[in-house]
Amino acid sequence: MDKSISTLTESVADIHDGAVLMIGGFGGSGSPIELIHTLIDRFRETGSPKDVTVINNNAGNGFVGIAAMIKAGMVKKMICSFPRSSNAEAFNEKFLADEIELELVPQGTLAERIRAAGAGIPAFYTPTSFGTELAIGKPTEEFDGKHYVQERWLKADFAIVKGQLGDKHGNLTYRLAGRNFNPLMCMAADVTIAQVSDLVEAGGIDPEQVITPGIFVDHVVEVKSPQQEEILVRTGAVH
Amino acid sequence: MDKSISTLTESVADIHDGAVLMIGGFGGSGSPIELIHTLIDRFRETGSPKDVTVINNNAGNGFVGIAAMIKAGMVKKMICSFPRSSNAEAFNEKFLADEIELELVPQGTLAERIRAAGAGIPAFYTPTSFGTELAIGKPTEEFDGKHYVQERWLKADFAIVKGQLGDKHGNLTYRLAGRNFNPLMCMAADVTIAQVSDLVEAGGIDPEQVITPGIFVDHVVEVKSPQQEEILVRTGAVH
Amino acid sequence: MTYTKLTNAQIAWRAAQDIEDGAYVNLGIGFPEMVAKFQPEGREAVFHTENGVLGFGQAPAEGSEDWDLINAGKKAITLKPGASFFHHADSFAMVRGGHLDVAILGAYQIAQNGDLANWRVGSKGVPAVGGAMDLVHGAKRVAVITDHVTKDGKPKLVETCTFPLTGVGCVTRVYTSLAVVDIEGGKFVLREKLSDISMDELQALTGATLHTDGPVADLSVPEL
Amino acid sequence: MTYTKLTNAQIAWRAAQDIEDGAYVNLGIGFPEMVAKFQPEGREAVFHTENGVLGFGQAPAEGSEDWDLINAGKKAITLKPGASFFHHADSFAMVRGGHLDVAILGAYQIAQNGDLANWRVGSKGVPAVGGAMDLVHGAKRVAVITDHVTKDGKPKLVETCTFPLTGVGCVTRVYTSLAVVDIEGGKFVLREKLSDISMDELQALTGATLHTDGPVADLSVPEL
Repeated sequence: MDKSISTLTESVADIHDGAVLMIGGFGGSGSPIELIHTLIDRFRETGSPKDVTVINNNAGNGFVGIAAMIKAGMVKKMICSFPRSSNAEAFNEKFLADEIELELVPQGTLAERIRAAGAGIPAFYTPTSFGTELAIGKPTEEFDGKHYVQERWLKADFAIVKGQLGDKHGNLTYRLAGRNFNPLMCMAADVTIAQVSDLVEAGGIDPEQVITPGIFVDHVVEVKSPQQEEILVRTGAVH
Repeated sequence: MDKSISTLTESVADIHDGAVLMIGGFGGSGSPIELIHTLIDRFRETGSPKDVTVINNNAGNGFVGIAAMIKAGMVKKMICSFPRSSNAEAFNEKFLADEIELELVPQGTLAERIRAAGAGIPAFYTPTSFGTELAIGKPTEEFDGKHYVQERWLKADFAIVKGQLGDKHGNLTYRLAGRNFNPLMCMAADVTIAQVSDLVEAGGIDPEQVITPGIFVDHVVEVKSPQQEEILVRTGAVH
Repeated sequence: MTYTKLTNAQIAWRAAQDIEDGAYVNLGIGFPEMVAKFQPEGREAVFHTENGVLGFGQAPAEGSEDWDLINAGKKAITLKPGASFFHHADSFAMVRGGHLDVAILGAYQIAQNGDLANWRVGSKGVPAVGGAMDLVHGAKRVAVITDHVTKDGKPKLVETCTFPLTGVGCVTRVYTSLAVVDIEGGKFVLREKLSDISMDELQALTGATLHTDGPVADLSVPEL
Repeated sequence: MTYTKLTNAQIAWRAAQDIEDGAYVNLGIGFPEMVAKFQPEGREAVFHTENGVLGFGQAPAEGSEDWDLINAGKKAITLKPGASFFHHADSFAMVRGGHLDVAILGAYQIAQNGDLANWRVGSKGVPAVGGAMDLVHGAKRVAVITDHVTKDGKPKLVETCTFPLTGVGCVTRVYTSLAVVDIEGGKFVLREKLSDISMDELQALTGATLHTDGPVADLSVPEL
């Protein structure tokens, strides 16, 4: 049982054309920037993976990370809650030119749909979005006099996430608010690839402090001193 | 912001006749035995709280804890997954004499119904119990060619749980497998009362290691060196 | 016009006065974040941010930001004692599950039945919704802070929202630059107004009937 | 009868041979727990228990139990390196969400369409279900270990279950005291049988037709 992979390149090698890809992080917090950039490099060299659907809360900022994926032309569709933000030109331009699809999902519904996929719950009811245009076409139901919208699980072929500690069994911890969507995405993808700042032996993480149990993680790759996406965005870095 | 309460007696004083009461723990692991016994003492002295509905995975063992509650005659109904076990005579006798109601729920469905209550999800679909007698009367639905049963959230008036560390904001950690249902029940009850082995000031628990954030907890009472229910059962202790 | 409308800071100050000691509070991105600055002496609210932090404090000094420690507006934050981290599903369990005492949001329009429109003004451009639709159906109390009218002078308090809805019948109190208005039984009920504005002037700036069911107090705020 | 049926330990041993290296495994309470003892050399399975532990090991020495560290059968356990704790909803997310590679359960009856009855034999007494109904619809592979017949000699492999169901069409392989039987396309397909039992004898002890779609291997196990 050793889920560690020695290179970033190997770790994302199986991500295929048309893959549905969950990418952890919220803004620059907990964003697996090295994994994303490795995937972009592969696309630039080989033309693959193309036509990827990306699931993330946002749609990238600046010229790095998801924004750079979009700019590079490898993203067919975004599923997110908040694509509109400062420095989101990469998405904006493609969207306004009708070159990228958008499925807009309320943030809590996005989180819960991902968790539902991980938990084997094909559908659930939420009050969120009832009576709004984001509920159009969705079944509704009344429970105890209140109205709810039925939402479906959201699965992915791959998830790429960023952890702090990772062990060879795939157990993960996260740094501060970098946790965000990462543990949920680990549950919801067929294959989960985690970059971690420190890769330790099994037993190197206190069992009570594991946030993502290894059963949800397939591959772990160590990236010591990872870059912080927010700083890259603020300094105008381009990938 | 100080959720600490100095005595066990005060901490359970508001639990009223007819209350729906979630009790954390799985067997003796994570069972808030001192809170339970304090509640029994109150019932014996005052006749209240009576007609309580108890939600727990089991229905008590031996002559302590939930079994002692049942034996004392304060429990109207059990909602649980596994009432049949060794030393479960207290429940068995009442059940076979038709003196206690039982709602039997598959274990994972029980956990998910409690979590759903805490998360504001009134209903969800699960494959569990489809085609069995435990699904009778429940709506079913087909998603992607598979059959699912609709389950409703499960709420409580009160939850009593056992933590390891607790701070004055109500943040909790748990000991080993004592975690089990405790964090879920904290989310699903109107009022949550936690006994903890060590009560610390706010800031005394690393924010990354909090398992139950204080928003889910109303009262914290310190019980140093709590008793372990399993040992009480094995030694034939009677409360 | 013989009155001076409240500044954003003063609106935020007024909203802050209604937050009780020990309340769990979510403040929308932007203007509502300002409410945190005006917690009354002796009261301690706990602030929640959707991305997974409870108990955060003010922004760190410039240059000492840790960009793994941010709020839903992606601004750097600090932690107070008793803070905790959790993932997004737990964070929205707090929201949707009714665990927050109050959410304070901005608005494009608020209808007299409590409908809120605050995420989109039309069908052009890039839409973005974030956590607003969850917050309006989760917090025990959903309040709005806003200028009383739009930049071009149109009412924001209306009979029926014309912009896309964020939520149906969810708002119960609106703090504006001119008044404090409750929503009860499908009506706007005026609670407080600037002493210098007349009822007629205020009604003229409001897109639906302002009702009263008792004395209307002066909306009185400090210089800020 | 010229054959000797397998002991429980031998049935458990046979089931253990099909568990791959690195597999995540849930073993039902009681007899199935025995499977853990017979992991083949060089393979490492990770055992899950519903109450919220992944990566547990054998029982501790008597007297050194920590009763906060137990499995779903409420037996004391120990941890292996790489273990983790989680709450019940996360634990059943692992189950229901298809993250376990295999679940091995006991049975009262197994029908040729994969239906399983293992929680209740009638309508009398105190019913108890536990996590069985979740496990049968969660794990990627659901296998049963059981004596081939009941204590009074009745078939456990049947056309249709007469006892209350645990799950519909969920079992894909049955390890019995006489044979290894797959369930495919609504049929029992015999894969292995004790060399000393004839097809006729085996069929006579089975409540539904045993099909073959190729050679039937010898069910061969060590002395245990």
